[in-house]
Formats: sequence, structure tokens, C-alpha cells
Amino acid sequence: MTNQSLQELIGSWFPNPEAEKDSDVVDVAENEEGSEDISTTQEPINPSLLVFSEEGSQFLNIIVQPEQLHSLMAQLKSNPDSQFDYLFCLSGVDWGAELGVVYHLESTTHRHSIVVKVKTPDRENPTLDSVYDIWMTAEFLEREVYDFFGITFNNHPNLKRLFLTDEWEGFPLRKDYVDEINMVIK
Amino acid sequence: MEETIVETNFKSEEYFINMGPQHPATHGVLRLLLTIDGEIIKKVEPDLGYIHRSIEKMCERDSYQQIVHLTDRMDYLSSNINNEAVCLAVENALQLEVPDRVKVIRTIIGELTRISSHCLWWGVMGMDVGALTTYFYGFRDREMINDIFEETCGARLTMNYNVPGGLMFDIHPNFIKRVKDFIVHFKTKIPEYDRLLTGNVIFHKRTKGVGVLTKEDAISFGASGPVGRASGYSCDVRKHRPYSALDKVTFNEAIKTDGDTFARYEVRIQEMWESLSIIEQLIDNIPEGEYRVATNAVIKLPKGEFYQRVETARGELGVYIISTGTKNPYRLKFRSPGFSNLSLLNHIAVGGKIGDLVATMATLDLVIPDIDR
Amino acid sequence: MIKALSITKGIHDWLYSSMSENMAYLVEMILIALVYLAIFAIAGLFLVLIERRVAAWFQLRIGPNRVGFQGLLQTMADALKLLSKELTGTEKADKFLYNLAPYFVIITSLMALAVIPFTQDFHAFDINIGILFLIAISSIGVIGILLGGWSSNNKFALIGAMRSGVQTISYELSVGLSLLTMILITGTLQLSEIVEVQKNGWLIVQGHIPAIIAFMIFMIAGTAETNRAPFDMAEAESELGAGFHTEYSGMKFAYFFLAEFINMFIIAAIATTVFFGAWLSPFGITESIPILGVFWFLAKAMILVFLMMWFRWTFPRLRVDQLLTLEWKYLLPLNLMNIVLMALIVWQNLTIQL
Amino acid sequence: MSYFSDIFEGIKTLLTGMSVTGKYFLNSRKGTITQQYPDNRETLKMFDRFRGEVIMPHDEENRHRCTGCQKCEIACPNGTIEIIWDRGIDEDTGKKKKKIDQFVYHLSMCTMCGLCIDVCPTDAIEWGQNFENSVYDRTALTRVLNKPGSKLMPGVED
Repeated sequence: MTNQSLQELIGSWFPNPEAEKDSDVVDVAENEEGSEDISTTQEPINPSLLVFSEEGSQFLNIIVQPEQLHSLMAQLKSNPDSQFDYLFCLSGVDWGAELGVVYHLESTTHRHSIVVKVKTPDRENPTLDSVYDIWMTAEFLEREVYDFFGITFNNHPNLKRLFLTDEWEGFPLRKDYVDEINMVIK
Repeated sequence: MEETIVETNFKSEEYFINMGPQHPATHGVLRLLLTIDGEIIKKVEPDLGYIHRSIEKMCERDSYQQIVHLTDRMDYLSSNINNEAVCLAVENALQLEVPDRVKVIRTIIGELTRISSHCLWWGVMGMDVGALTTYFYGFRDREMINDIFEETCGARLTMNYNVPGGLMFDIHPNFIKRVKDFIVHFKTKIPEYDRLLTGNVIFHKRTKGVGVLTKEDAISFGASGPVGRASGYSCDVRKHRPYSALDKVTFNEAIKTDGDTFARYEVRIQEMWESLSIIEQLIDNIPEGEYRVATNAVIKLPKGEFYQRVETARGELGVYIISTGTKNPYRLKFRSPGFSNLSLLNHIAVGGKIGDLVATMATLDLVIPDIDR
Repeated sequence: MIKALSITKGIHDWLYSSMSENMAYLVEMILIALVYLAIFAIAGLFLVLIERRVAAWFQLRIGPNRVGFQGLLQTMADALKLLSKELTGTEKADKFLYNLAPYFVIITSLMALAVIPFTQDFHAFDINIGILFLIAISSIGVIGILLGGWSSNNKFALIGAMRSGVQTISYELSVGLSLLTMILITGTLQLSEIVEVQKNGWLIVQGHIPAIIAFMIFMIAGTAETNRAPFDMAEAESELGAGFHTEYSGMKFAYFFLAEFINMFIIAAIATTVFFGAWLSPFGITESIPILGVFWFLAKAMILVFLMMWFRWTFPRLRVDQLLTLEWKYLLPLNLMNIVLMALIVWQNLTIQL
Repeated sequence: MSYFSDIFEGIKTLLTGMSVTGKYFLNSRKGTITQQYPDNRETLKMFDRFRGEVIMPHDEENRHRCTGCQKCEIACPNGTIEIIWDRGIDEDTGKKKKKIDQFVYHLSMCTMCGLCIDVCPTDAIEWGQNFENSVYDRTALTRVLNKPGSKLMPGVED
């Protein structure tokens, strides 16, 4: 599927209740802003809660709110038209103000790829939903993210430090991590 | 009065065993916490991080040229392909077109790296199932490739031959002749490998039906490389997203459907043949031209996100660069094949014996620095 | 007690003439024991060296060639190093059994060594139940392994010991039955008489087809009995580290190590005695010089030892359940059939007498 | 009768395997792949491009080509190279000029990536083929590459 049709398909799963009011907005091209609530109504042509972007990346990027992450991921995997069954990269990213996770997905049947980004502004106690039940590889990948970024994943079966010892303080890959002894800053 | 309860049933008891971090079968400093009932494995829990060097954090302070040499130290058995991945990512980001000569040389050396990695794997695989002699035969053939690398790149393992924009220096004048000698030599040796190990009845007993991974599980666990292909899952990045000169050659993707240890073994043996065929197609057709395109001394990537996928000897390596337009990456993530392949160990080893676990681990072909980046 | 060579006969006569009969008897026993201890040590060290050289040649290496001519003193140097090593052990080991275990292993192999007929006159202990004695003795060694693995309080060692127990108990059957097949021809258990029978042709020729099958089974089962690859379940270094002797160091480890090699020699020696005419030369070419019997015996035994080394450096290891499958599903039924076949051949006088 | 054919097939594969190792055993004299390392020092020659250590070649008049531009120091990922420089007066022009005092090379930190040599504009440093770098004291691995009293080769900076 092309990025355009993917965007239309995926956007239709999470219609924006706000956009329903000014219904003449049918443009789904780029950079719509979404709001926080999930709508139960089905309005396929309405702009979505998800933010799509292709700027500066070779993939179609979807920015999703943490609340919709799990249902979006479940649909991406199960929908016969998208079928993203291969999670080939899961990276934690510290964007400065917010922490987040980037999911790189590929479909082994349709051979299209997509990037899902989720961000949480809570740096003290960041929590996201685990996608372990959708892709089993996420178990280890999420443990790695937890280890280095301190992002907690709900419903994760075995969330504990993977590389570092249990007593380790701090999360080393965060930008504000300071270790004057072991880190060599050039 | 206290009641004493006498247990009449004979009870078996599960117990823990620490396999590693110093254990002959873990090939490095991997620690497995095994829960065992007699000989039967109930649970495998890997404990990682004994040699973690936080390469991703180091990358955030290094320039793009310096990052390349760090990747040698990840999966050191396919170091050249790792180098290539970062270089391709940087070149794609800069939209820099490298000369054909560079592409062809990169592909040849990459395939040689794959063969050398598989040679080592073959030797170690034999050793893990108890046939110690294979180790030396595998190393003998690997030695020839290492000599080629040493002559051209200056180092045997951590070559750092690729730089963003091309190669550090041109191939050695002896390179083509040596590679051709190697092809002739190695074509007589793979059948020998088959006679010694592949056909052996004990080896069949040890590997067939052991550690079975279905196709669905392989995809769900993100298995890639020979592990994924042995489960019938076409995941060769060289085929689906060809890079360098791989779009100019024809080769078959080695796919088996059994998903057991023997299938993974066969896939790797077949991959050696395919790599030989790729090298044969290219070695006589190295185009003349520059070996390097000049880049700025300080490489600054444009703002954005770049992802490059390559196929190392172990599977799919991904380089994910988030750039903010400075000379250092804002975030650099390596998607390492070994990490995903390790995560499925518990899934396929449970229910087997200790000997099965060792054979299964041997065909997952784990390189611990690749996991403990 | 001992059918002495002329030298030993001289010593024997001198001892009996110079002191009382009981005293002389005792001194003679001690002397014989010392001789066999020396054989044990030298043969063990020599076999280790041979194994290392042979392994090197299989593996495109050179092997030890530094200490002494062609590395002849290498294993001696290793033994000296092991002697000087600290004896470590686990804290919670059962100290008594832990220390006892190596002696079980070496004493059994020493006892087995005593029955081996090196040549007509060089034969310490020629009892009329020789074969039975050998079979009985060779299975005691496993007690040492079991004790060592159990008492050292290490789970890897325990697994190794248990595997070894399972393995030895199973393969004891095949060793016994394959020897029994040959006894059908000889009609005696005494080793010297078994050799006498072979003056009409080695038993592997006399018994032809069933003898060859019995020989193959004996070699497989014998390799398994000595815990050597491809049946080295008890050690299985890629699975269990070092198996039952994980926690042993220094000389105690060396005892296990030497005993393993002596056991290999004993298996080869039994095969030589039972199948290949012990000290008898091929076609009787040197029958007139009895002292060459030692040479022929050792040459035949070494060829069989080499065969076992060849197995070890070629084959992958079996898994523990496949090991038992091989014994109970293949070797044992074949063996039983083979005995019936041999009985028929002996009954119908179909043996080949040269 | 797959029971018996299994046995025969199995024995056949085992013998095939033994034939491979047996062949190598018989040819072991000439097929040895290992090197007798300390003995073959005389004949052991590394390849020209072998990366053993970074050296700074000097000519007969004790002159090197390093201008002290510090590009290698910046290119090095590990801080292996430290250049201690000062200002000297050029004999020809009489102007003040940057020159190296000590070119310090920490071999213990070097990963042999070759970026310093790649980036050097005057080819002042290059790879040495020495690979026997073990010493008893690791401070011996910190080396000053420019020889005492050495000078810059004329014509390098042009």
C-alpha cells in the first residue's frame, strides 16, 4: 500500500470528535492536530486523532497519544489491509521535554513499513502500554527501553532491568543522565 | 499433638542452574538462568549486560566518522557489514552517490565477511554438539578470508574499512587473485563440511526436530537472518531492500520450512554457496573509478530521521539515526539481530534437554557484543 | 601367582631363598603392585600424550612438541604441574566422599590392569574367571564418578554423575553380552586359555560374521563405558562445563584424567585379548620369540586405542536419551540375536579353524 | 526393514565422516595450519597495511612531517593522541609558528581505527607493522612519537 492510502486507512480508525464539528475539513494530507479523547463514532472522512507526517523520514510517521497506542497497534497488526506483523525496531528516545518510544513496523505480506511514535511528557514516572501481547519480540525490547529510559510498560510480563544491575540508579540513555566517573564527554 | 504428613508420592523438584557467564557453550559472557527438572528445561532466562559498553550513548557524542569504527565492536564477526550500514545511512542522509566501484567492493567484502562468520559458526556449531575437529576446519578456511582482509584493510576483525563516502583506501592489488583462490579452495571445502557433519547420523539425531520455531512465532519474535529463513520466512534484506551492488547480482534466498535446528544449519550452509556465487559474479567486474567521494571534514546530517537496514551474517541490522542537524546524532539506535534472536531462546528451548539447548543456541549464532551493544 | 619371565623368576627365587615364605610372599606382592603402579602412571601419561598428538594431527595442528623429544615429556611436566597445584573444593562438599572418589576410579582401573595378559609370562593375575572379573571390576569405576559428582555439591557435577551412572549401567550389558558371544567359542573365562584357543586363528576370524558384529558392539559399548566421545555425557564440556570433575583440581583431577585413559587402554586390551589373539603374532611369524608377545599385544591394543581416538575426534556427541535409545533399541537386540547366531555356528561347527 | 537399513545408513554416514578426518590425519605433515609463532619470527612478515601501531617516520636528518595541526587529535574517537605544541620562530621567515613539542600516543587506548592517519593532511603519521606490544608496565604504552630534537621537514606546509 502506498503511504497515502495507509494514512487514509489508519486515520479512519481514530476519528477526531472535534473535527466532526467543522465537517468541511476533509483534508487528511499532513500535520493535523489531534485532541485527547477517543471517539466511538465512525466517521471515515474525518481527520484523525493521529498525526501523520512524512517530513524528514523515509517512512510514514504516525504520532499517537499514549491512550490510543495499544488499540492502534492491535489494529495495525490485525487489520487485513495493514497487517504490520513484524516489529523490527523499537527504540526509546529522549526528546528533551518528553520521553517516547518509536516503533518501526513492517508487514511481511504487503511489504510496507510504517513508524509509530508515542510520547509522554511525564519524565518522573513515564508509563506506556506494552505491546508485548501483539509482538512477542517487544518483551525484550521494552525491557531494554525500561532499562535505559525508565519508561514503564503496563501489562509487561517481566519488567525489570535487562542490562544493568537492579541497584543501578538513573537511566543512562536519558539526556539528563550524569555520571561524572564513567562518562567521558568530549 | 502434631500431625506428621508423610509424602508418599515420588516428587521431582525443579532447580536452578547458572549457565554462564563463563560457560563453554554461551560463546562469551552470556548468563542463562535455567530452571531444570532433571534434564528437561522448564525456563531459560537470559541475563545480559556483562560487556555492555553503551555504544548508543557513545554515538551521541561522536562524529559520524567515529561512529563507524564503534560498529566494528558490536557484531565483530560481520564488522564490515556493520560499517557499511552506518555509512549507507549517512550517505543516504546526505544524498551522496558513491561510485560503483565502492558499491561492488563493499558487497564483495560484505559477502566474504558473511562466509567468514559462517565458517566460524560452523566450527563452533560442531564443537557445541561435541565434534571438536570441525572447529579447526572452519578456522582454516576463515583464516584465508582474514588474510585477504588483513592485506586490503589492515586488520583481520575490526577493519573499519568503510568511511562515509566510500572506502578508506583502494583494494590491494592482490585482492582479486586472492579472492579467486579462496573461491576455488572453498568450493572443495563445503562438500567436506557436508561429509563430516551435515550427513552424520548422530548430528541428524541431535538437530532434527530440536528447537522448532514456527513461521508465525519467528515473525512475532522479530527473528531475522538464517533463524527467520529456516522457519520459512523470507526476510533477507538483500533481496527485499537491496543496497550497494546487491541489485546487480542474482542469488537465491536460502529458505527452509522446518524451523528446527537442522534447518537453521542448512540455511547457513546454503548461504555460504550463495555468497560464493555473489562474489563470483562481482569479482571480475569491479568497475574502475574512484574509491572515495570527498565529504566535508565535519559531516552534518540534515534534520530528520534516517533508517538503514542491512543483512549481516546474523540477520537484519537496523541503524536508526535521529539528527537535529548537528555534527553528532541526537539519538542513534542499533537494531541488532542477535538481540531479537536471543529473545526467542526461551520459547524454543523449553521442553528440550540441556544438550538441545546447547545445539539450539549454537544455531541461533549469538554474538554477545551484538546483544550487549 | 605369577608366571615369571626369567628375570622375574630370578627375583622370585632369590626372595624365597633369602627370607621366610610368608615374608617373601608379601614382598613379592608389594613389588608386583609397584610394577603395576608404574605401568599405570607411565601408560597413562603416554596415552595422554598420544591422544594429544593424534588429536592435533586430525585437526591440522602439530600438538605438543616442546618438552623433550617430540614432546615426550610434556605430560610428565603437566603431571608435575598438577601435583604442585592447590587442591580446591567447594565449601559444602561432603569432604570424605569427595576425597574418596578419585581412588575408586584409579583402584578399579589398576585392578583391571592386573588381569590383562601382556604376554604369556607377563600376566599378574590369571584367574579362571578372568572375563567375569574384568566385567565386574570395570563397573565399579562408575561408583567413583557418582560419588565425585554427588559429593562435590555442584549441580553440573551432579548431572554429569547421574548421566554417567545411567550410561555405565546400560552399556555394561552390551559389553558383557558381546564378550559372552565370544566365550561361546572359547568355552572358558580364563584369559590365558582364551588366548590358547586362538592359536588356531584369532577369534574374530574363527567366529567370522557374528564375531565381527560382536567386535563392533564391543567397541561402541566400550567407548561408552569409558565415557569417551561421542559418549562423553558425563563430561560434555559444551553442556556441563567439565561434568563430574568440575570441582576437582590438582592431583585429584589428574587421577580421574589418568584413569579415563587407562580405562580406554583396558577396553582396547580386552578387545585385543578376546578378538585379536592377545600376544599372538599374525600368522605366527614370531611365535618362537615369546618376548615379542608384549610388542604384538601393545601394537594391537594401540591400533584399537587409535580407533577410539578417531571416533572421538570425528563424531558429535549423542544426547543422553539417544544414548539410551542406542543401547536398548539397537545394541541390545542385535547382541541377543548375535548370541543365537554364534551359538548356531558353534553348534554346527561352522567356525573357521586355520 | 527400516530398522536394519537405518543401522546401515547410519554406519555409512559415520564412516564417511571418519574418512574426512582420516584423510587429514594421513596428510597431517604438510597440512598444518598453525604457526610456530616465536620460532618463525624471522619469516613472519605482516602485510604492508597491517595496523600494528601508529608511528611517525623520520628521515636521516631527524625530520618529521607533522605540523601540529591537531586534526588527528580531533579525529581520534578515544583520545589516543595528545599533541603538546608551542610557538616557535620559523628560521626562514622569522614569523612565529605553531610546532609540535610532543606528539603523545597512548597505544593502550588505540583501537586501530585509522581515522587519524586517514585525516592527516601531511602524511606525518602512518601504520607500523609491529604487533608485539605487550609490556610489563602499561605506562610504557604511552609513547612520544617525535624523536628528541626532531624538526619539521621543509616544504611540508606548502
